[in-house]
Amino acid sequence: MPIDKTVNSFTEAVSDISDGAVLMIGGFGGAGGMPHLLMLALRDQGARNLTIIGNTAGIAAPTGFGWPDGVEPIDHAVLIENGQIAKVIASFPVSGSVSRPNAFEKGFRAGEIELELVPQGTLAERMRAAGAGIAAFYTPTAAGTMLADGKESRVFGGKEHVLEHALYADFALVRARTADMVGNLAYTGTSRTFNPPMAMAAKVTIAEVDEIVEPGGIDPERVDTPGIYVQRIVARPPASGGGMVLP
Amino acid sequence: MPIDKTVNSFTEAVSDISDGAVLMIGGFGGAGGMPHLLMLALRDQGARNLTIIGNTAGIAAPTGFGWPDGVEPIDHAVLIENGQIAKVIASFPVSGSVSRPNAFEKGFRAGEIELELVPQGTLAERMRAAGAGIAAFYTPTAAGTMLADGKESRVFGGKEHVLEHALYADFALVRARTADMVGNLAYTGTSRTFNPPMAMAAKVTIAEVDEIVEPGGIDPERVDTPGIYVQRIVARPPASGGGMVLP
Amino acid sequence: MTDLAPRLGRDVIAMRVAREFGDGDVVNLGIGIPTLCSDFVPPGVQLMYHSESGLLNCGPLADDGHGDVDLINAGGQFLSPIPGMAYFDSAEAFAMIRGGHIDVTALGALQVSATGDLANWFLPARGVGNVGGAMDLAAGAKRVIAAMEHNGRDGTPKIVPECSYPLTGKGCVSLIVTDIAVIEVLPGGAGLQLIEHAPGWDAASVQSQTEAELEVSPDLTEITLV
Amino acid sequence: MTDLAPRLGRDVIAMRVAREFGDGDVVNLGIGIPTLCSDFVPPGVQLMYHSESGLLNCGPLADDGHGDVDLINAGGQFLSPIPGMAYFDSAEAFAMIRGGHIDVTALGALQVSATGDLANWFLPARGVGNVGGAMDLAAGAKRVIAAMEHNGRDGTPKIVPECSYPLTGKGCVSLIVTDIAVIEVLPGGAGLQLIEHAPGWDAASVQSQTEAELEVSPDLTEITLV
Repeated sequence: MPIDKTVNSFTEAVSDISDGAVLMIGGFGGAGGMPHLLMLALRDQGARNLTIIGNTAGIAAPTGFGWPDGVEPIDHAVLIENGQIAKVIASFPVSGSVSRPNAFEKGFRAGEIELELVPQGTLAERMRAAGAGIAAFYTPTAAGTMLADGKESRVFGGKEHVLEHALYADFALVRARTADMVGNLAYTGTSRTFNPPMAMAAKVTIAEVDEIVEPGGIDPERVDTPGIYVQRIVARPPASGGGMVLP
Repeated sequence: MPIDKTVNSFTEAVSDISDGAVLMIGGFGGAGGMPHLLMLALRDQGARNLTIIGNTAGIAAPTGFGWPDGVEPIDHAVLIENGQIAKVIASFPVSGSVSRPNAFEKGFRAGEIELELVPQGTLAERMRAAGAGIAAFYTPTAAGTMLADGKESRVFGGKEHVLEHALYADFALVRARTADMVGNLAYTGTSRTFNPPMAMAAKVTIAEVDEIVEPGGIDPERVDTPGIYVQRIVARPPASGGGMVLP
Repeated sequence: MTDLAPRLGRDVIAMRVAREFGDGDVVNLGIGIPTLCSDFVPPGVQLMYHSESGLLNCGPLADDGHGDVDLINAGGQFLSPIPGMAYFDSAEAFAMIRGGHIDVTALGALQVSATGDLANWFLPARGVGNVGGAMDLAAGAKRVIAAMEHNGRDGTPKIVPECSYPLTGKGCVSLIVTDIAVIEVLPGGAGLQLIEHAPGWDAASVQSQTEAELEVSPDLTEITLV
Repeated sequence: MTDLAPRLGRDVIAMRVAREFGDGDVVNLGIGIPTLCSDFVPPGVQLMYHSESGLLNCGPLADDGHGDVDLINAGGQFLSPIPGMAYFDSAEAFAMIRGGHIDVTALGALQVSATGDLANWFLPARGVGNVGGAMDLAAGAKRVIAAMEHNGRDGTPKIVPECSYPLTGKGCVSLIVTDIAVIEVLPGGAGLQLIEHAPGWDAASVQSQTEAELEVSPDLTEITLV
């Protein structure tokens, strides 16, 4: 049988995510590059006490940030409002406006959700390190700031560096434009962001895509995430394809 | 003036490489992905006491390793035989056959050239680290072997890891298929190898390409090495284009 | 103390910052005043814009209603495409930043200290904040310019001996451009030097709005924008 | 001691190694006997080949005279393309290896120790050697199979209590397939267990060719290739 990583439904794709799992959720914050339908399926599946790792923890609605006017964002808030999230690891967890707190901020203030705040570049690099077998690395980012408190540091070339550790996950929910059946992924424009390093870092990477094609349907020169990092692929319904945000 | 990183000749492209410079030279070992004409120009330019960093230090001729039959390889040997090399940092420095030593092995045995042997993956990662501002990292590769002698090590997750440091260069001589004028590069097939991490690691990256196109001539989704890493581009003469090995 | 003369607008601050960009520079512009800089790049200066969203060589902001969700900047604003762009992921976007490949970044600031420490991400009153890519830019860019109002809305000086807000980076700022002055951060923690003032202002009046001590450049001039 | 029976050919060793590959496995084959394994993959088993040259899902070796210099494996041999390939650079190729994304690698060996230490890169007599990607594969692949002749050309046992040649990796080998036996390396440094022998050989005759002590599996069988 030729390799075929296609899963037939979003429900099936997330069915084995158990309580307490550590999840990475792709995208930057806006509409592009986020696995909306996987998040909705995970909400319906109901696993609790989850740790979610990503750039944001949801943007406050109504919003801008790449969401077309009049479109209700689907993001981490669907899981947070459903009480499924125990911990967030993110670089941009709250909304840009104090007066419009997002669901995460409310949960954080209520003491229901724990936060680990990580600089954006360190977050991406910790994911790549996990995927690349690098246990830890020294970065100049955050040296001398409160985000380095309690961390080892060391001077290289006259500059202080902080020791940061690889960040692993049980599952990554990522979003791409196209997958071939062996799991190679191609993205569109600025929708790459955290999806490729997350695909590297997770034990099981589940990719939500607009289109699944035969092997060879993606130019091998144009593959962004090689199939070695991808365990399951699931296609959005045709009506939601082509860059549209909603199903 | 629109940005245009084109340099008109190979001679000009390497003119400021001075005695004692640290150079990375791209490619894997075979004919593909190596900056042949930059190496020839550097031989003619004559800088001495150079450190060269790359996967190999030249393959013994006559050879296979991706060189078409009957083609005399152009590789690191042109610099070594010309007495320009003081030190080699490589993972595969000698030929596969004891009985056919390459120019490096002869120089090494004569005590004329120093060697730092680095596992292939560690070599690539040390280059990427230099380009990515990571001063040092912990890798499991080589733990417990003679290539870890004298290096710090530390256990993460029950497994011994070795501390390896970023590897910088003054210049990288890389080879790509296509460049646009702003320095974005696209490669062909397995000719990527060490070229992209070298382009990241060097202060000045000089790319030898088959073709220079206007900005937009490379699909932005298809750029392998973004122009931020590339300072100079120089085109091979038309007759040497299209994957041919020689000028 | 009453202001001697009007303060410069945000556009003018951006215009002055843009004069720092050299031809061919790779530039990353933060949210706020820095974003405005791209409208005021001097003629003959060609820049390569970098965005943490995974883009090199972006075009200007896209007209409303023509946004592509797959072509945004780090602030979530829609961009227009230009020839010669390159897309990449967040690991690569920050490799570029951390690795010293950004020539200049302009960032907003809550406070800048006498030794160039930058505080721009955390308002302690909120109790939680977004760090985003600010610390990476502060640590990694070759040159960090703070583009900011000289004082807070309540008049509080933002240029201070030591930051009271949590830091973004230590000793990272090399130039401060405000609505009344341009101030150089001297290397090696040697303090601040006032090099330009807004029209109608002078060294004493700028100092009166500044909690950190300012050395006055012997070449002190009025801010020029040409 | 004279051999009891003929030794298996390199093709047969490769055939036996190939029986270890599971459907869907990502496999990296080293130079030498391991390269031959791809000719003997059992029916119904679909593999994803990985090469350090920067390639996933490569096709078989290309016919002579049809080589593309931009489509080679780690040994410099020409490959043919197949649908579903992906190309990447060396940093990524080794991220895959080091990060544990390779299910099985088969490597040649100069020596394997009783605790699964592997020596396969350095002949001290030469004084200089090529490490290539061997140490990365030894440290990173989920499963390392040593595919080798049981003895050196001069008869010297290659399976030894402790390697005398410089190591490629410590405790990394989990299975040894030779021209006379299949031997499991027990977890936690608990020694070696003989699980299969070549036709005409038995536990005693295999042990006589082996310097390390072999525990004999209660299920010891003849090597089967079907």
